Amino acid sequence: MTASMLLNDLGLIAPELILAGGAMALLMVGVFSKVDLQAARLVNTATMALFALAAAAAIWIAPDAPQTGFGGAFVLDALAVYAKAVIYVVGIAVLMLASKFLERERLAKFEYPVLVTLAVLGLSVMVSANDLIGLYLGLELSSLSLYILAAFNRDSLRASEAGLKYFVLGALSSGLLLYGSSLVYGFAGSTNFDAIATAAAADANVGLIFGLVFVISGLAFKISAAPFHMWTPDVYEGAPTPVVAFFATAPKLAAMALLARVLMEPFGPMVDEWRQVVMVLAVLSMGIGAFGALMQTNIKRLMGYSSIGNIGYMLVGLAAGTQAGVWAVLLYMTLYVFAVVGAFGVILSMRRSEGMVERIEDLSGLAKTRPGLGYAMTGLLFSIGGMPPLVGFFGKLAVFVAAVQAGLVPLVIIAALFSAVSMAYYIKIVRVMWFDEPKGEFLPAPAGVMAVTRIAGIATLALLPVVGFLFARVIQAGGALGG
Amino acid sequence: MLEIGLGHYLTLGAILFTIGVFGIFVNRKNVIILLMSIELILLAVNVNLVAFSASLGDLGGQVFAMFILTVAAAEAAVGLAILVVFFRNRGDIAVEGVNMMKG
Amino acid sequence: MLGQLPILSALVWLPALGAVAILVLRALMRGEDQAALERNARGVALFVTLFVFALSILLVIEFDASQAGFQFVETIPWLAELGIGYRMGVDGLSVLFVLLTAFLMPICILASWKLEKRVVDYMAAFLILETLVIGIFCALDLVLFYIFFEGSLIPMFLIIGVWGGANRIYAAFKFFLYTFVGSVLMLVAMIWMYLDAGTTDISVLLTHEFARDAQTWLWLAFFASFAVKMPMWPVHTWLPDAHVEAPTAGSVILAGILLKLGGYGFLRFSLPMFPDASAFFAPMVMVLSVIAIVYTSLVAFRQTDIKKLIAYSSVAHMGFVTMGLFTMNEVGVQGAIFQMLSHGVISGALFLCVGVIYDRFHTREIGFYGGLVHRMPVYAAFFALFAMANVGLPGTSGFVGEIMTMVGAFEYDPRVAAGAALGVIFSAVYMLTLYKKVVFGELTNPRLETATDLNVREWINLGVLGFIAIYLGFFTTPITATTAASVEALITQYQAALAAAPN
Amino acid sequence: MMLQAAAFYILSAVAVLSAFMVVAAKNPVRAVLFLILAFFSVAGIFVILGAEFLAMILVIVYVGAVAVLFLFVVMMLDIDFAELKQGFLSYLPLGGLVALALAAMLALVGFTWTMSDTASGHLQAPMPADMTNVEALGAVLYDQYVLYFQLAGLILLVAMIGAITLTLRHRPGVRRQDVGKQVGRKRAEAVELVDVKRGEGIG
Amino acid sequence: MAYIVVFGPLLAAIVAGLFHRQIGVKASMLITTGLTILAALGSAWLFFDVAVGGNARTYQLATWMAVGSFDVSWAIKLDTLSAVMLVVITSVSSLVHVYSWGYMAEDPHRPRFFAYLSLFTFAMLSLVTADNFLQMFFGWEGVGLASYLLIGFWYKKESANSAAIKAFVTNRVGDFGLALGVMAIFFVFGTVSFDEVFAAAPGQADTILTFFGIEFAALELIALLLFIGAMGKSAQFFLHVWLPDAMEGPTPVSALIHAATMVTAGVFLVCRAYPIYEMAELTSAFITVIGLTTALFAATVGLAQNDIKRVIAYSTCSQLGYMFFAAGLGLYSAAMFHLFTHAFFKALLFLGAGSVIHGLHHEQDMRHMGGVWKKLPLTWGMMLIGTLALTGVGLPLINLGLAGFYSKDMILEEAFMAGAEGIPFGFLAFIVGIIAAGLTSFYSWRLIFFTFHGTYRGDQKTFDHAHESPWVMMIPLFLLAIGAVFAGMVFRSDFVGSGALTFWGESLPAGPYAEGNYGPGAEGHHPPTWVLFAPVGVTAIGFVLAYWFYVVKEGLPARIAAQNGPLHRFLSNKWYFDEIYDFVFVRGTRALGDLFWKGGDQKIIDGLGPNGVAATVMGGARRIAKMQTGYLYHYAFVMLIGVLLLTIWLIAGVGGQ
Repeated sequence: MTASMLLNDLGLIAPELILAGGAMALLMVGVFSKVDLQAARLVNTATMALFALAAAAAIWIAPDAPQTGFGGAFVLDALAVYAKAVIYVVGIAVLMLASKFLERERLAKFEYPVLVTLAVLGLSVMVSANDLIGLYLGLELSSLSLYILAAFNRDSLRASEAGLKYFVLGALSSGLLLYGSSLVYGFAGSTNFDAIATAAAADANVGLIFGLVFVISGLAFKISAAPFHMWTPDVYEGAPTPVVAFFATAPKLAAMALLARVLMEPFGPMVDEWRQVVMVLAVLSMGIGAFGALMQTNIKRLMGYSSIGNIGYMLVGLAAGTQAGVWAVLLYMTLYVFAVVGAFGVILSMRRSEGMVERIEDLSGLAKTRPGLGYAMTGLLFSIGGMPPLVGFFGKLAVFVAAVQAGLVPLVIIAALFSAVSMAYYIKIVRVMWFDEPKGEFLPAPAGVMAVTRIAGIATLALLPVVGFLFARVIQAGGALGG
Repeated sequence: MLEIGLGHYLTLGAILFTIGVFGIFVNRKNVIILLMSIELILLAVNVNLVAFSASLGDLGGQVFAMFILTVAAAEAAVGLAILVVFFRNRGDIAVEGVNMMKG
Repeated sequence: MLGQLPILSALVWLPALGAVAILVLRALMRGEDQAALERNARGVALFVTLFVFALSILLVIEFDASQAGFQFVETIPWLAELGIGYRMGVDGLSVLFVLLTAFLMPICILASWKLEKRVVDYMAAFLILETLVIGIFCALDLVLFYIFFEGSLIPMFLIIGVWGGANRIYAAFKFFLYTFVGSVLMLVAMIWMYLDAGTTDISVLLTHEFARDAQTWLWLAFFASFAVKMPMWPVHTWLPDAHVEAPTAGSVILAGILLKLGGYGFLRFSLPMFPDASAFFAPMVMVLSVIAIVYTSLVAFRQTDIKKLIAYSSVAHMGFVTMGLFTMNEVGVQGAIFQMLSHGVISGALFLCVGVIYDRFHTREIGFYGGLVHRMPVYAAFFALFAMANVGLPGTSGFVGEIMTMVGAFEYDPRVAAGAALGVIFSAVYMLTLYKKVVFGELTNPRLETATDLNVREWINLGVLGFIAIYLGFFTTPITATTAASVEALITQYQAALAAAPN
Repeated sequence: MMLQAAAFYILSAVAVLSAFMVVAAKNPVRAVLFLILAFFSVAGIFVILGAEFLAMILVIVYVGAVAVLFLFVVMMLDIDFAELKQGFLSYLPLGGLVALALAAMLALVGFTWTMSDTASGHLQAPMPADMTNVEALGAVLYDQYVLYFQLAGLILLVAMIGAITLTLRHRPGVRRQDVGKQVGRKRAEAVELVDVKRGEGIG
Repeated sequence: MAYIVVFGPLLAAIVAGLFHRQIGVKASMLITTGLTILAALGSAWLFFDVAVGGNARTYQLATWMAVGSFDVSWAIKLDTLSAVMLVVITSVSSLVHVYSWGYMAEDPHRPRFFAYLSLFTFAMLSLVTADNFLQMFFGWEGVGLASYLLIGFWYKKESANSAAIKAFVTNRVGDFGLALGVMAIFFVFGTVSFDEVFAAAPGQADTILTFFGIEFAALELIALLLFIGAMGKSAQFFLHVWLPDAMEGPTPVSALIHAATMVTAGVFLVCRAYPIYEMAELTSAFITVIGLTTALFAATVGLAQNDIKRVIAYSTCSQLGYMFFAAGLGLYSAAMFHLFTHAFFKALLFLGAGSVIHGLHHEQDMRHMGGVWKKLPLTWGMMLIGTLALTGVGLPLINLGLAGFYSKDMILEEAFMAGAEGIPFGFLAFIVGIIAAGLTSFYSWRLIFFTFHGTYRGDQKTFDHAHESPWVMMIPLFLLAIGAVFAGMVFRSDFVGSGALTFWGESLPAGPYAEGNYGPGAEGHHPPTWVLFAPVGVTAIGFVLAYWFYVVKEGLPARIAAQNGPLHRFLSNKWYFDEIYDFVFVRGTRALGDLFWKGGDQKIIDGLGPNGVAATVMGGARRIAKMQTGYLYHYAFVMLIGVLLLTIWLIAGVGGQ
């Protein structure tokens, strides 16, 4: 590797470099500052700036044609750029949601933003991975950070239980992923995606199919698709809310982008095989998501089930195995992620004088007592549910279009019916907010939370006229795969 | 049988993997055993990778295995840290006790 | 002159703007006098709806009834990547529904004038509903249509749930989920159509020929949605619950407009786009329609709740609509459209009538009332008028729709017409019994002693509706002439498609 | 050949048995020790396979660090072992069934293994003939895999941060020595002169 | 003029109905009465212009419905038939208006009452002046509405309300047929205009229409369906049940609606549509049978009724039966003639009865009357004239008698001749008609004797205060009495006699007499003399029997009634029609409604549909939530099993292909 090559390669990982360097620098800042709270605030703010910078860098370096670096291990294409940009922006929003909450919960440590940065860095690597090793390392970098974040409230039994469950199951899923990777490596003779694609196109044997299933399973865990979803409700419930807000968004997007890449690129030739798997995952996820959420009383837990269900819809699009499917998934994911951030903003606003509350019934009469919050949450929930005219509908529409185009009409019909079931619990929350009488009022939310909530809430409708812009972006991004 | 080929190594890997899997859901006593089971799974993966590496004449598998070892160490550290935190909160680490959240 | 102005967009989005204005107003007036805020909200809502009504009159005046195609077409690129566009336009089939919506809205606002619970939200919900409903009738793009169509569930859900009666939550959920299930299947069908035809432009889809076997499935999917919306037997049970629990104005909108969406959907999609399937399924629709007419009339007869009774009667009257539509002859289809419009006026008025006494006594139990005529003679007169219109007495608009659909149905199959005519008998039974029990008789309930007759607002509302119900009963051409060209074109196309079919 | 085969079988048997004992052992301390044994056996197998460096790492890093860490935690967490002994068997049949099925399938895969025809065509880092294993690994690690190498470093950093964040406690009851503070102390801070009036004491 | 005649009452109804509070009670009454009288004068003028002057014409007013070939307009069709109806309607109506000034003097809701009366008049007028079936249907239902309003005018009375609903609904049953008939007409002819339909009717003789799997001759079916409408409106057998109950309404209403006008609409319909009926032999025979059944049935029931108005109501029913079997036999002009005369004497009887009721402070039960002729001499006189006219007293051969004599006897004669000509049921009609005539005489005289003669059986106080009605009530009686006496005499030749051909013009066949099939000009085609005497003879027998029972042996009938023999019970319970209908239709409907509602909607549709699905979904939700046990090893287990199954599935199943 020559120096100029290295320089070129380094150019490709500019956002990652920014994040890594920034994370370490901020770590030092935190370690050597005297006052914990101030350090936390400072690092927090600086991290947001870091994300902004990384996002700018990601967009700045966006290449016209896909470029690979580090011997084909790292790829920068439209998909990667798009996913990174979204992830960084989500990172900013999530940090905005977190800061005051952590302070109130006496969790304000500078490690928090640093860990978020490192997690984001891992996600960033994931979406650019073009090699099984890169995939694994990126995944682990983000996962380890997330395990820690899940248990970040270390004095809380629930948080530590959440962390423990997440960790054990995550490690298990890593094991599955690795086992699959080893089989794939053994078959293809390389961990590089392009090489795997060539091998898979030439011929496939049982071992490769095993590898495929195991790899999908490992990734399915990350996006919490059933039956690898079991951690989701518990972790959503137990982990600190801002952490969950992060869990529910950026990692999902990165893992989904990664899954799309893995399925479309190295395993692209085996679409008939993996489509079966993805369809099963999709149906199970939609079912579990729809039914599991119905009985929930904890709003975070419900969001967990909701995310399982929504992943199911995305998998419907992915099952199409086409570019249209990929960009539909990206569109869905993007709209979902922003709505979820907003929804967690609302959950983070659920603070009474006696502390944070998170039962659904605590939202009673929200539309009356806090109309802004109530309207925002209504819009967000309907958007997450894919209900027109809210913008989330387009995700569902695109996914269904892709699947129908691929001839998966029965799957789409199943999805449509499940969406009706899942609509039931969204309107259950809407009902609590609108129909029920208020049972006490929330304290005013911090400005950052307010801003995120309002912006996300308004966006569910306001994006409607300009959603075409988003379409153009995701189509471009989806075009990177499965040429 | 005397000719030790790839199949033998892969079978060893398979058995180790299975024992690891078995350990995870048979074990209700102690979360640490779970972590060790996971280490066994990773060990199985490493056996596979190294076997393939040797069979292919390619270093990539060994590099992969090395990274897995590294990450596994990190993972163990984090996992044990979380376990310690959990233990501090709860006072024991019986797997059956880890079910505050369900439903 | 108006051709250049985006009058449809104005019609659609003005109410939404009004809603936004009201909500912004609330944000601005936080902490100030709430009574003033509510006054303003009411005022804005009334002003906007009246303005939109005026605009819709203008639309109808400018509308060229001799043309069968779409008019006032607006096309704005929107999701160009997918061929989805913001396409608006009206033809003879839809323009009058726009008018009906715009007409009923100010009446609803007026009918809710004395509402005290969460006025701002209420007015905003109605304005948004108006946007969505007018949008449904104007949309010329599948996706746009679907967005408006589904979107209308949300405000209605809130209206029933927040301002409804005791069992409102069950009703709201039933309403929402029932209709939602129906529509998602339609969505799948729409996607299929889009992929088959390569566009979501309704005007193009109308000329697209779908394969015969595909038509069957598409038709069924659309049917799932529209039949629930209508509602047709046996998927009608959400309606009585929704009606009973909804606030007065909600019932008016529900019966007056939302029920028409199903019929409009049949006209816009099922019949012209899937002619073969429509012809194939027409016998089934006829049977269901007749069952709806007879069955629900009998059920209506046994109700003890005024609104429930009227709701069931709505189901029966919608049976005439489906029956008329699927005769696919001119009289039948025109009659169906007429029936929809007329039912919009009459059932709206009936719910207003119920609202009048509900406002005073807060019960809808038939048994509670009796002898109202002693205290409320004017009310009794109006109620009688609308009851008779509902019964389909000649000289009211109710008759025209019924007779025309039945004449059409007779041509289709005399048995269908006979079944429907049987329903006409039953309608007299339940309506007159209701009227007798509520209005006539001795005034035995002491709580009714204090009843006061209509106030000016109620008088205006009922008066206007009554005038229309009678006027349309005598002179039907204002409606039939507007729709004639489009209906003729529809039927011509339909017959041509059937003739072209292999067997 | 014979030797290789014998070594393989012996090492494999030990590895499998000790792995099983890891899962089956009632005492976690013994489980950790069995784990170490398993690691050693596999390290031996690595040697057979010609991956000397990995074998070393396995022993040094894994046995030396990870397993000891486990042992440490096992010891540190004061666990009542008696309580943890029940309930081993209830999932045995089902678990055993699943495990057997899995093992059978995977073994089947192993014995029927064929490589892709294209595999030899794009090896990532063909083993150079003229280098030792360590040398060769080093050569690719710092060139081709430098990005991953750095990432691995970051992962270790995360682990470090995590371990510290989660477990480090500044206990309020524990007094720590702060030399700078001790040295920097002024007289005025330490000593106060008070005039005490008679009969009142210091109040 | 036609506009004034038709729309005058409407205007009056609107003004009085909507603005009576503004203009006051008196003004409302004045306007309605005035405009109706004006309409009466106008229709008299029109009668002479159209019927006598032969000046038939149609005014097209506006389009009602125009959808393709379904083109219906509002029109005023004036021909002899409608002109006759106009005269009957407006004259009786205006007399009833006047009468009501007195009869309703104490009622606080007079304006409303007068508005209803005028509304009714308008509806009836629009019915008879329709130039197409649909407008006729408009009027048809309109009179139904007005009659509903009028019967239920005393809305406080539960029985009045029920009767009103019964009337409306029973009428609707008939309208069901009528509406289907109109649809069938449009289906067959492509138009609903009278002129076009009638012109095309002969051409459609062979058209076949399939209805419920049965093939009908189109015209027979149409005729039958239309007749079902007529049955409802004219209270024919099976659909007669509403008419007696309708006596719950104020008496002037009974006179107007249930004697003179509305109930005759059915006869008018059959006459108006005679070109169809002439082509429909089977249906005509059916009409004959229904008509004569009604005539006999109502007459028998009339024997055993105690309510003075009900007796007259059954009498009306019976007389309508005469008209129908006449029409069924093709004797349209005779039917119309009887309709015309009947209007006068039946209105007279009703108004007379009203006068009695008024005089006796709203006592209607004849068992509480008796011997009041001295107190109410004028009324008694008028009733006597009415009865004589109804029973058809007159001298055959020299042709001198009261109105009923001419018309009823003409029907019977012609029926006999029709029978002789071989028209189905002609003889039967004649025989039944004779029997019914005897019964008519008996119950009519029973009424007179029971009410006015013998000893008073009611409350003495009422008797003391009994008084003759005011002049405003008596004058209409006088006028009607004049009609009852002379209408037959004067118009006989025009309606059914030699002048009929020119009189009816195009609108009706003039009848066998006028066409010279029998009578003075037709050699050998005379009804036997005994036929001419038979009606008068049975009438006399009826009188004698009534006299015997109710004057000579006063009290005997009461004892007979007290014994409650099965025949009496059968008759006084009106052949148990109400009970059967109540059981079959009312309860049946209720039971069916309940079944559909509670069984169909709630149990089956909701139970299996939304609620069932919801329950299933919630059950599934609970199960899924239960699967989330919270145990780590369960979670791992699920994951591993998942992988395993996916792999197996892919290897062995779908993916393997």
